[in-house]
Amino acid sequence: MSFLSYQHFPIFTIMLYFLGAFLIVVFGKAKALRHAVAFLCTAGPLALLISLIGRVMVHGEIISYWMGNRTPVGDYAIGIALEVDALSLFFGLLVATAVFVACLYSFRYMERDHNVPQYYTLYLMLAGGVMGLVLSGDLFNMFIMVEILTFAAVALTAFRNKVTGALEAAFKYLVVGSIGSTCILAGTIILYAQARTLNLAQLAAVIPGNFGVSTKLAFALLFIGFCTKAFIVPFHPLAADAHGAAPASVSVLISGVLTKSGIYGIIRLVFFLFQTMNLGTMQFWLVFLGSVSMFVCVTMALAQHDFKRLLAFHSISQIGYVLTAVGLATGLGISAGLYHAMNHTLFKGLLFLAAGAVLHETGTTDLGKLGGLAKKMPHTAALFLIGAASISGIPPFNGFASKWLIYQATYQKAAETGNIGFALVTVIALVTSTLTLASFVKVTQSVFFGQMPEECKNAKEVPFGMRFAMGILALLCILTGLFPGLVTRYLTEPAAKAAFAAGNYINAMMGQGYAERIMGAAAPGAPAVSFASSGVWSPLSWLLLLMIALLAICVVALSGKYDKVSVRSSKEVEKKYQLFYGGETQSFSQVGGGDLFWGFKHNWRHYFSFMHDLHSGIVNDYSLWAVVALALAIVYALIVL
Amino acid sequence: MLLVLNALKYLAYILIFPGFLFSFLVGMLLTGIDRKIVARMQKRVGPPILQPFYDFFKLLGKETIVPDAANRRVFLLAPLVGLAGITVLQLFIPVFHFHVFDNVADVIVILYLLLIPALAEILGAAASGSPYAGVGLSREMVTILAVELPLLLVLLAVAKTVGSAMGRGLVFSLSTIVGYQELHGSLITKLSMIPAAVAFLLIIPGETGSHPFDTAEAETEICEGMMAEYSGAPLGVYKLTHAMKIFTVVSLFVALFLGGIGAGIQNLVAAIGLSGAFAGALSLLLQILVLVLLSIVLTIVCISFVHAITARLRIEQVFKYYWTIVTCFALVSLVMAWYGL
Amino acid sequence: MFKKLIEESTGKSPWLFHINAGSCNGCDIELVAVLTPRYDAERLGFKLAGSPRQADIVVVTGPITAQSLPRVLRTIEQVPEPRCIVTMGSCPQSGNVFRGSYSICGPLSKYVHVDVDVAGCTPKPEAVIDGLALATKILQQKRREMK
Amino acid sequence: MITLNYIASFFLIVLGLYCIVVKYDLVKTVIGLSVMDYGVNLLIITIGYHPGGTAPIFTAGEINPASVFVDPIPQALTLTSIVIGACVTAMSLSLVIKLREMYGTLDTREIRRLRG
Repeated sequence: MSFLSYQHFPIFTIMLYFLGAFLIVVFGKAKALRHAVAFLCTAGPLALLISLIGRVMVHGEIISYWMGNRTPVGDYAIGIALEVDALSLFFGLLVATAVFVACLYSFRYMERDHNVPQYYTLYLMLAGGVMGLVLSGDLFNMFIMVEILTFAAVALTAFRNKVTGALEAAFKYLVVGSIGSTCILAGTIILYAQARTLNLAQLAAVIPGNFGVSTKLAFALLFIGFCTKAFIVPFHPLAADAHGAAPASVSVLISGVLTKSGIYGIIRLVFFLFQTMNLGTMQFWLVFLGSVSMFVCVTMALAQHDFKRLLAFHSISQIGYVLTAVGLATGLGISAGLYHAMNHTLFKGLLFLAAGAVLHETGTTDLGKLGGLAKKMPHTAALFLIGAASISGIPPFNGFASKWLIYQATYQKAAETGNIGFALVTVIALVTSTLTLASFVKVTQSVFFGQMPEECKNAKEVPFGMRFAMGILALLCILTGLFPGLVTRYLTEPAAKAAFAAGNYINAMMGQGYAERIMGAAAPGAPAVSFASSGVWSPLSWLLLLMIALLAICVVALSGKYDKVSVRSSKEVEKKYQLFYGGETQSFSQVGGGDLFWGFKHNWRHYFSFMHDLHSGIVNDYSLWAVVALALAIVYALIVL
Repeated sequence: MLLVLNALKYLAYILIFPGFLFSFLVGMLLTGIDRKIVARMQKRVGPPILQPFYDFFKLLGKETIVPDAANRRVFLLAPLVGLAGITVLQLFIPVFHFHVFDNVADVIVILYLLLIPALAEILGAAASGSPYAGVGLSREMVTILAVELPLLLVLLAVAKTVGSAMGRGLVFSLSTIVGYQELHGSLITKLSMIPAAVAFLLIIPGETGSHPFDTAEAETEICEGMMAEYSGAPLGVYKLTHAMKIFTVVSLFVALFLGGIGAGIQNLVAAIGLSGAFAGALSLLLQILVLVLLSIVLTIVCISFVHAITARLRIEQVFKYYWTIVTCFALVSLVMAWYGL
Repeated sequence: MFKKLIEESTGKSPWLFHINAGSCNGCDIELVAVLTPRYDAERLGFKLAGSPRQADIVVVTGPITAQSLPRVLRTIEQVPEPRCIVTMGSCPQSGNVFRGSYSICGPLSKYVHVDVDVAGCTPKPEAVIDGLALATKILQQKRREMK
Repeated sequence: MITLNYIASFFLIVLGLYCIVVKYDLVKTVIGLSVMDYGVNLLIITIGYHPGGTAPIFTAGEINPASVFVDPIPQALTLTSIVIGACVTAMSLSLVIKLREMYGTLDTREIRRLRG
């Protein structure tokens, strides 16, 4: 195995991040050097992982790597392993992309802060933690990486500790996050007691089929632990607090990457380690949790009046989509869920960066204090609109492509199982999507359009570096929306297939034939997975039509044969070009975010006030939710599994 | 050469039939008939049926004022995007047997494409900076929220009914749904689809923003709401988009529930003993004629009658109405379809 | 290419915007009466618009009080070209019974060019329709003169 | 004897959780976190324990889960876990100090600017 062989790439990927973190501590005082190191250490892993796409995604190879070449001895894994199958690589690519783009963004974004070297150190630690988590083939290492990323995320949340709520958010996150981490540790160790191994592949071969009481307990603990990391519903207030207070580039990571690591953990847990996904109740619980997450969080988002906090609630709502789709346990479902996970990283990253740009220029993200920024920041506004259209699922952007697959998957599942409950999930998903649209209409109106308050008059377009980073994400949003066929073929479907092929995963790690030997006839190989959907959607031809139509209409409109009256606009204040105020002089009057959608909120007022009281902001309450969720999970595991 | 011919063909589809020109004419006609019928119901003479055309062309000749507070580019581009969106959407809705595209979009996509004109309007309104427009767009969004749920349930019920009848589980493709009806008769003849059809009929005025549900454009309380700052040609484009949207929604109803009529027309043409290209043209012509007639009837029933006998609702009443009564109808239909009634 | 069509249409679809400049409401009621079944001005294409941006004809009633004057002028200014200004009732032109009051700034023609004046206190609906029809003619003329 | 260890570790974890949920004092919350952590550490070390086992020094040929020596892996894990636990405590205490400076209180019921 040569030193530069592709088998080394996963470990290089993880090490580059940590190496970068270390180098910045040492050499970070010089700005140029710092930026160079940060750039190289985020671009490098991305390049390394992209170079693996051909092997892993297309040819279905699974890379297993034993640290120090300590391969299993006598069917017994003693070394520490990294294992990269299509699923790991898929999440790894998401992580690397988000980290790279957010890093480009932070070069200019973090300029005005103090202690910038520490920021980059923590940032790279966070990136390395998540990357280590998704590429690891060892349960205890997963725990270590979870701790590293939680720590880095907490520290980064509190990084701007003068911002209202930053410390508070960090503390709440630390407490509930620690409960989650402790659950993961306890679950890991109980599994170890049962199987005397920590290797994922070996555990996956030994555990399924022999569930004792302790194994079931371990399942519940691990499940809740990863739910904490994904911020699924009882844990969602933490995400909202943390995203809202952290610098925008960190919010991108927390929302786009950290939540994905939780989802990754859940997938590994239910599809590989315990292989419980064939149980109807397990599917029901995942879909239920996902649906509740998406609906509760989107309604919470509608009630927010802070730009970033609103986006944070939407993150969890979108994660709910992912979990729902994954919980269907059909090929189409998982493929759709992973597609949406990818899209979420892209568009939510874009939206957070746009929010960061607004914060950078105006110093606030309060929806009530902003307005009319599209005039001062046209590029940011356009990029934000792309992100907003994506997340609201407006065709032809990427959010629509994946949501459309999710609708198909849920409804198809309903038709296959004859269970009308899954049809209800389709309905919830679609209504949630419309509510998402509503809340982004709210942001658009109250931040970028409408009238400009005096305080925002000094805003100007953000530096090119920041726009460039946003532009990359916007471009990816459009491309992944226009070519859903390519995305599913080369990225999500291989990953979805890998989720079913636990047998291959075990064999790649433990040697050919191991899975069959240990698990007997039950060894799940690589079953034929169907990705057929019952609908049709070809975004490219639709877009082409729209373009032609728009062009034709514009040509007619501009030919101007019928309309000699020119469109005039004058710079001096003239009565004619003032807004119509019933005859009064124009004065500042903005329909703010809180005033919108009264007709909706009024009908749901009891629900909204109930939810508002529930999210009390007291850390004890959130911990209590965590404990209750843990208790429920344990009861479920003991009774059903 | 073939490519050029094809391109010309598609351009003709987009610009003439069933795209822009056709839906422009029919939509305007429907609006005119609507105004006339409302006037007659109020014992007035009413405007001429061509009045919407006059309004449209007059608006083209007016000055367009862009307020200083407005975001110029979005303000002027939004109406055009909305118009292009509705034009393209029109291509996806089959005219009985005739459909331009087979596999470009299904009913869920159409559900979303129906949003685009409304969204363009919302963007334009937000860009105008007027507080009246702000209130208007808030109401428009709530109306969208209100209508979306029952409409979606109706579409799911149809997808399930056709799917289980064809033994394929689900069918989302609109042309397949119409094709199924040509073979087995219109869906409205099925017991389980009657509540869905009723729900859709109740949705039509909400989706097109006509009278009891036109809170978003209440001219007396919020100065035309979203269009408070629009004048001249862009306003005309908006009026046109509205008119076309009426036709789109109504013909969507025809495609979903009355698709079986197309087969009847073809049989009729065949019964006369015609064949060949002439028969095809004649049958297409008849189909278009029937579609226009059906649209007129539906417009009168769903929009004009309702307009003449109701007063404008408050926005929270609109929301409540759609999420309770209409949703119930659609839900009944979905459950019946689910259990194969 | 639509020039002719537009000119033709301008005469057939005049939209009204109504400004009350301190009127006693008599004229306002009467303007609404014009749109009721008995007189039905809609058959000529008349329609009340909600915003001055969409109007062609501005109908001013009332004696132009000092408070209302700047508002009236601003609103008229915000109506896009071609536009017509119609004063309804005697007040906007002569001040009627309010004439000489310290708070009356009329007549309106001191400030803007008034195209049609429908006199009477209040004018009959027939007279109003006649005046509006005349304004429509003027409107069409103005459109023709705009290039 | 070993059972007592398991009971004790379970008791410690529950005690820690109880402390986090019920006590409205930031410092006590941190103490709860630590106690929970110690409970887990005790659990880990108990799992690796073999009654009468010797020190885990062996060569590759002798690996066998049933060998009569104490399992070394949990000890390594405990070490890591203790380090992490110390980090959690340090980090949370530093946050507590900052919070006290900013809010002037240690009562969790008053540290709730982010809510709703």
